[in-house]
Amino acid sequence: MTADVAESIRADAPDRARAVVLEATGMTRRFGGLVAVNDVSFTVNDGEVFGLIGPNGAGKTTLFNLMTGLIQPTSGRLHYRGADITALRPHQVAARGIARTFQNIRLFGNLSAVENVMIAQHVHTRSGVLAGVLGLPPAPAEARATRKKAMELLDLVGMADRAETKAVNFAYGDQRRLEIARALALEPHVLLLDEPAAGMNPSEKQTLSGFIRSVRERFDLTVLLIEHHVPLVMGLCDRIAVLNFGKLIALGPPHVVQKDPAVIEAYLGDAG
Amino acid sequence: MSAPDTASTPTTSPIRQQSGPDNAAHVLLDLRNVTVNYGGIQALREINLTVRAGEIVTLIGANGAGKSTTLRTISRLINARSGQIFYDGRDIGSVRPDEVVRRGIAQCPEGRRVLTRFSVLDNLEMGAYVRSDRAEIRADIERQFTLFPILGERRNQQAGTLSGGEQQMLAIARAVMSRPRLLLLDEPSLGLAPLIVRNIFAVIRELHEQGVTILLVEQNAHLALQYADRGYVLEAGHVTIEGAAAELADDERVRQAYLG
Amino acid sequence: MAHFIQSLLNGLSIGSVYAIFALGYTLVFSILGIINFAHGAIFTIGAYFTYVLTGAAFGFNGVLANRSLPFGLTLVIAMIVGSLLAGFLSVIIERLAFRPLRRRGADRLLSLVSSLGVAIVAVNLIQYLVGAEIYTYKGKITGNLPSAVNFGSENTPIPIRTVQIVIFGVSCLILVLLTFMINYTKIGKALRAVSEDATTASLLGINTDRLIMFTFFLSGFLGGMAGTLVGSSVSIAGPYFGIAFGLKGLAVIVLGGLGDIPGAVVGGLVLGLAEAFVPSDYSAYKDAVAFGLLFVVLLLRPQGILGRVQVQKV
Amino acid sequence: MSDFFHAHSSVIVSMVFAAVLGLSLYLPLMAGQLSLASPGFYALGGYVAAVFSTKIFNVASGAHFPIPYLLIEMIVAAVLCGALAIIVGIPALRLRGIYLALATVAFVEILRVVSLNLKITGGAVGIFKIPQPFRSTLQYLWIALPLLILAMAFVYRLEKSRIGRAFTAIREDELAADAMGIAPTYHKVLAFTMGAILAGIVGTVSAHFLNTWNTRQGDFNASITVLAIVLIGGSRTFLGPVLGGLVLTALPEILRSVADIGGLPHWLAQFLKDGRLIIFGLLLVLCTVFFPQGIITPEFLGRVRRLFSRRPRATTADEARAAP
Amino acid sequence: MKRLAIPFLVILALVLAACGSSSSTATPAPAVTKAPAATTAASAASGSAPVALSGQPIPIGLAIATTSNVALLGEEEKNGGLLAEKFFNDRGGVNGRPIKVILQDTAGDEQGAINAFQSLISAKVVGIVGPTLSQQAFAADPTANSAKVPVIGPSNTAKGIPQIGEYVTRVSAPIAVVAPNAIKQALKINPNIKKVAVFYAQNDAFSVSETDTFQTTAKSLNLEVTTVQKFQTTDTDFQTQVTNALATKPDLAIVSGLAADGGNLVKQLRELGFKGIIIGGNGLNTANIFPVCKAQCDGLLVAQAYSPALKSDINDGFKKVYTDQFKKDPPQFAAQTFTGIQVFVEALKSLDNKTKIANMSIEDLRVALNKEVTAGKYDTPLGKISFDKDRELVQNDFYVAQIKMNPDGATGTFVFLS
Repeated sequence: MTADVAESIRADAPDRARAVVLEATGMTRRFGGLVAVNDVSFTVNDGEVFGLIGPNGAGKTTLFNLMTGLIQPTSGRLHYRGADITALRPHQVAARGIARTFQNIRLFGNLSAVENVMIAQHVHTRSGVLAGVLGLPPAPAEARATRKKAMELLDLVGMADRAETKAVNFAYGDQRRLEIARALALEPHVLLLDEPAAGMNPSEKQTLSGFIRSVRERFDLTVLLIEHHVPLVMGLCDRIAVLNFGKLIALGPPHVVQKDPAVIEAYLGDAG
Repeated sequence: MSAPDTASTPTTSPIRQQSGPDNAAHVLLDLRNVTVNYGGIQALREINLTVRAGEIVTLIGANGAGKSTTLRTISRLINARSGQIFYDGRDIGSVRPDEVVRRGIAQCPEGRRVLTRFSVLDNLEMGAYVRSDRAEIRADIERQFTLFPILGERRNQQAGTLSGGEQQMLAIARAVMSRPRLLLLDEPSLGLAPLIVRNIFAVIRELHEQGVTILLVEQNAHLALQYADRGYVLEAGHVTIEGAAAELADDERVRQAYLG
Repeated sequence: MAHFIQSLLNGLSIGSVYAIFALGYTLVFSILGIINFAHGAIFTIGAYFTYVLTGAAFGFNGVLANRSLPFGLTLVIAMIVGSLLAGFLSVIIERLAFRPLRRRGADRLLSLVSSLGVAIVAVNLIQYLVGAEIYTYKGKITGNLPSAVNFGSENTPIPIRTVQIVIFGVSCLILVLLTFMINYTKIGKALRAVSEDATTASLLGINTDRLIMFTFFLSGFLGGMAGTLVGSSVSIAGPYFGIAFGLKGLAVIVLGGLGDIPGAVVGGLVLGLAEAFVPSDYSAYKDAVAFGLLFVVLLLRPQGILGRVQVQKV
Repeated sequence: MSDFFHAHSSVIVSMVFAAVLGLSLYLPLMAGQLSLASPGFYALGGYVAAVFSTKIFNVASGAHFPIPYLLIEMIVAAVLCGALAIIVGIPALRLRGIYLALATVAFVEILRVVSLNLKITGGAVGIFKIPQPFRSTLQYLWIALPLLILAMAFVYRLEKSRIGRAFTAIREDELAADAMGIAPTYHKVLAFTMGAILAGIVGTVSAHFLNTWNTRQGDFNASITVLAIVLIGGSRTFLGPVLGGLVLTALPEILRSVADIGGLPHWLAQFLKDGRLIIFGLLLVLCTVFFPQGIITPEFLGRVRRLFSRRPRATTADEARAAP
Repeated sequence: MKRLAIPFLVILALVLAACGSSSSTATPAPAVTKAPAATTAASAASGSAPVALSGQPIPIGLAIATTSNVALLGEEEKNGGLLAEKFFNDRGGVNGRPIKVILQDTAGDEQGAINAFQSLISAKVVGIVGPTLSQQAFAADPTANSAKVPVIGPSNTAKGIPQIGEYVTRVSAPIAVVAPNAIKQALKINPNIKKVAVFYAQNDAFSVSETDTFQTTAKSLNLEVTTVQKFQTTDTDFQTQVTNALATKPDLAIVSGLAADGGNLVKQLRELGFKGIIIGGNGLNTANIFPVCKAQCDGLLVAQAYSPALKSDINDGFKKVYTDQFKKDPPQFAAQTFTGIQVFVEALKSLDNKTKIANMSIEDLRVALNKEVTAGKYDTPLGKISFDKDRELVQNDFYVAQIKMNPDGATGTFVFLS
């Protein structure tokens, strides 16, 4: 524990790959009689792509929800760069630089693509009600910058040409991409992606894989990823954690995890 | 795959028996060019799908590919934008959902959706809502308890307090209680431990042997194709591949598309 | 002590009126998740139906001034027939003002407005037809019983009006019957299934439309009966008779937990007791106490006094 | 024409007030919060004006009430309503949907009972002889119209601003907004408070306009009326409540005049006169059935916009065809 | 369906708007007045003739609440007002010219009262009788006052009504005079009365001011007010108030409220065992309470500003036409509204005798009529009335009556006591 804290203090040290960004300790969440997440502990290092896999209902999304403050753990702590963020509200977690996407896509459906991305820059802008309504500084400059940045991000995900289209009107894959663009607008240090490839066809998945890698480089991100698509996870992740019935059953580099009998039994089941 | 758990083998069939050996050729369900718009996006595009009497047909595909939407459309929970749905030769594209059940199609919905505030017994009774033969219903409930002994042990327990696997069994048993000719199963393996999944699939096979035709939606393609006669692969609302289950299991495209 | 018992009985007496009003109100909410402002109007109309059916004549205002039916029923029979008519009316209202909204996938809140429209029509139609006069039933629902029962002694009387005791009894009886129906009959179970999960219910072969119609019928029937009972306690004080209960009724069904049937009775009694125990010097703030209680309960237990906590799905 | 305006000046002015009141309910709705508290703050604003103009400011009877005083009242009402809104809003806005609506109804009712029992508010009789800042009713438009236009401009600009986008995000999906760094409680209370301030300001002007103020000004019925204004008009664009306020206030008065048209059969004229509220109620039901999204929807506005932008394009196309 | 709906509503709105405006804009702006559009047939015949072409009825406005939850009072006023129109026209109207009572509904709120007043003012009425509630009067009367249109309040009893302005007066007296009489009457029946329980409707302006008078009087007569119980006019159950009061063992109960709530309170007092005398305020001075408290109304002492028992030509005449039509004694609100119209008619007559009203512009007529109204003395169903220099009503006769219910328990009479 103390060693981890010491490690996290060195977060800005040149040897970044080893710095701990996120540390979950004994995270547990019960719903009534059901233990959705059961005593899960792990660390995520700066700059890595960290995969989270497990069968449906294993508690992966619940873990994401715990990490982003959407639900509170029954017990356990969560540290981000050494600071305890267990009790923070979701917007406070977001303001610290942890952004996420959702398994069942939660875009602001009636808003345009560009508005969706603009909204996510909320924490990086300041103008209040009066400045916004009366067009006083810094509102106009901020508005321009916000839109410009939003367009850049849309361009990045290849949707700049449809910036004014309402989010509900996009196809599934585009909605996923838009959600990633929105999350990036938060200028996060850590990006949590909940099944980003769901609903995409193989070639789209390939593209997505490359995209995630390039985004990580470009924005200097740490990425956590829930994904079912095993090849995608294997090819992309530096380390993989496997959840089953809320418990962490394996954690390690892909090739090690892949061979773990418990994982094969739990996750690949009959297919194994 | 091991043989079905002997403990769960029923003594008598609770299921309406099919008549005649030529049933296998009889087309029970036929979707023709069905297109569905859902939440502003096109959820299904020109789906064509047939299920013959006595078959197990599986519909596989990734999350969001439109599998559940297909079942919901068949059960008339959502309206198709265009296309036709024939059941037993009659267009059911405009009947009410409860009428669909009356005509013999039962659905076991995704996420189980048992009536959490009802007891196990009441859930099963509700499954037989369209029937009025009280004595027969009683007998059928007892058959379910033979098929799923764990439910029998918990007959008076509130369904909300059951474990996930027990709820899934209850949901299937409840669907069967209407004595359907066609059973629509939506992701029966969702969130369940492998052992339990195996148990449930054994029951599905058992039901099939008793004469129920099954349309099975599964994410676990391996598993589904093991049990099914034929399969359809759904990608982004479109049927991309179809064929005999055994062929699909070996099909490189399926591996590409789904298993990777 | 006598004061305490008196306040307790007063609370139950007031509360049972709230409860009997709220039963039909909450029934609709339990199935559709909507608040039916027209319930107050049904309550009123039920009271008027009974009045007409007893063969009594209207007053001298409105289109139907001095008219009466050529026959007259005894009060209890008239109440039953009147309540049935109120039930049918409720079904018609459902067809005209609620079902079209449901079909069009409108926001549930909108049904507040359409039921408000129905209430406005009903109130003004009553006034147009029979005026705003006060009407009273010929007979007494309590028959030849004395008008009050003394729960105390000769020297320290604790009187409660007999008709209020009848209303209390009927509220409890309806509660028992409803509870029985909902838990042990096929249609009752179907109602619960629809209220828990309408989609699953239709997958079980339940015709939800027909069931909703039945719910409205039942709600209207109970509303009409409540209107007659309360009317025989305090007379039918014009077209706004039932509307005046609407706001308190709302408080009651929230206190009891929206859509919770035993909760409606408990909520009514709790509200009645809260009002009865407001010290006499502060009686002017009685209504503020009632709504303060509502506010606090909403903040602490939005699911109501009896309600179950529901886990929000993220 | 001017005769028409004078004859209906009070209706016209109150239409404008209702439109602003509709906007005051629309503001919290922008952030997805259905609050029915507007009439409570409206009543409070009215009491501020009534108390100040009859008990604090000394205006010789018969003299006109100075406009600067009116502005002072508006500011005081705004501050009071804003403060009360924050106090009530922080706990209440934890509630969702219908529960919030009911909590605000309870709040309005509590305010009503309290003002019925206070000395300063004049109990049941209320406060009367509120001095007049204007010579005629129609002149109230000098303050009502700018108020409406400012409120509309405010809401229009707000929707396009950073805070407005945050509101919209919360309305669309509170959870996702939260995860995107938007503090839900802060913004919900902010929207609620702005609505309260607007309602309070309308109340102050209304108190002068009505000459008197009492506990019947902000009650449950008023809450429901304002809700109807917003839902009938359309709750997804600020033009909805404005139109709803104008139409729903005018409708009973229009029905009043319809009965006076010559040439109608006697029974019909009589029915229209006595039964105008029956028709009003029917129209409410019809409106909800035919316009489940309200009369003005963003889609409707989009169609209107296209209609106007297509025309010039069509003419240029015609010219192009004619050119060779 | 939806495609049809939009044009449907647009057309509906246009039609309504067109109708709405046409009926009002039909009268252009000339200074000379013609009969209002609302007088249907008559107006069709008239051009833009001067106000008072002989034979043309003289329009008098009646703005009262015929809808909303105060309609119970409004309906009585409507009956009284419309009866007055026929009554005085049958007796030659204003020196041969008939009057026309134009009714506008104020509904129950202040805004509605203002709208109704404006509508009447633009319909060129010479004066207005209305509105129903004092609160509405405070809102609407200033409108008439600034338009220089005389207003007579038929049932506005709150303090400060005539002070609204020089065009405002009323025929409804605050009950101050009669309250002592009622209590004295009760003491006359039972000299041993010591303890008094007081009840009043706290949300009714009239009841609030009335109860003050009752309480002061009771104290001045050395009676002990053991409890003051408040309720709302919308309340129906008074179990708590009654049992709280009964616990103090009062000999006398005084109730200030309106018909439905007051009647219920009386009924519940009796049912819960109160044996003493009950005094009802002026709000209970209506046969509408009979169906509420039925046999239990019997013996109730009621303070009255109007008594059907008053013997005078005008009251006999009024009572006769009223009972002919409605089969029961006229209630106070009907009598007061009747009186309001009567005051206008008689003032118009006496004005016409001085200067021909046919030659006056409507504006001048209104101003002159207002002066004439407050200057005159009238023999009305309320007795002889006049107005003091502050335009406050001077009414000589107040009454205390006791209710005698008939054996059927549904009908009864007010028996005049003093």
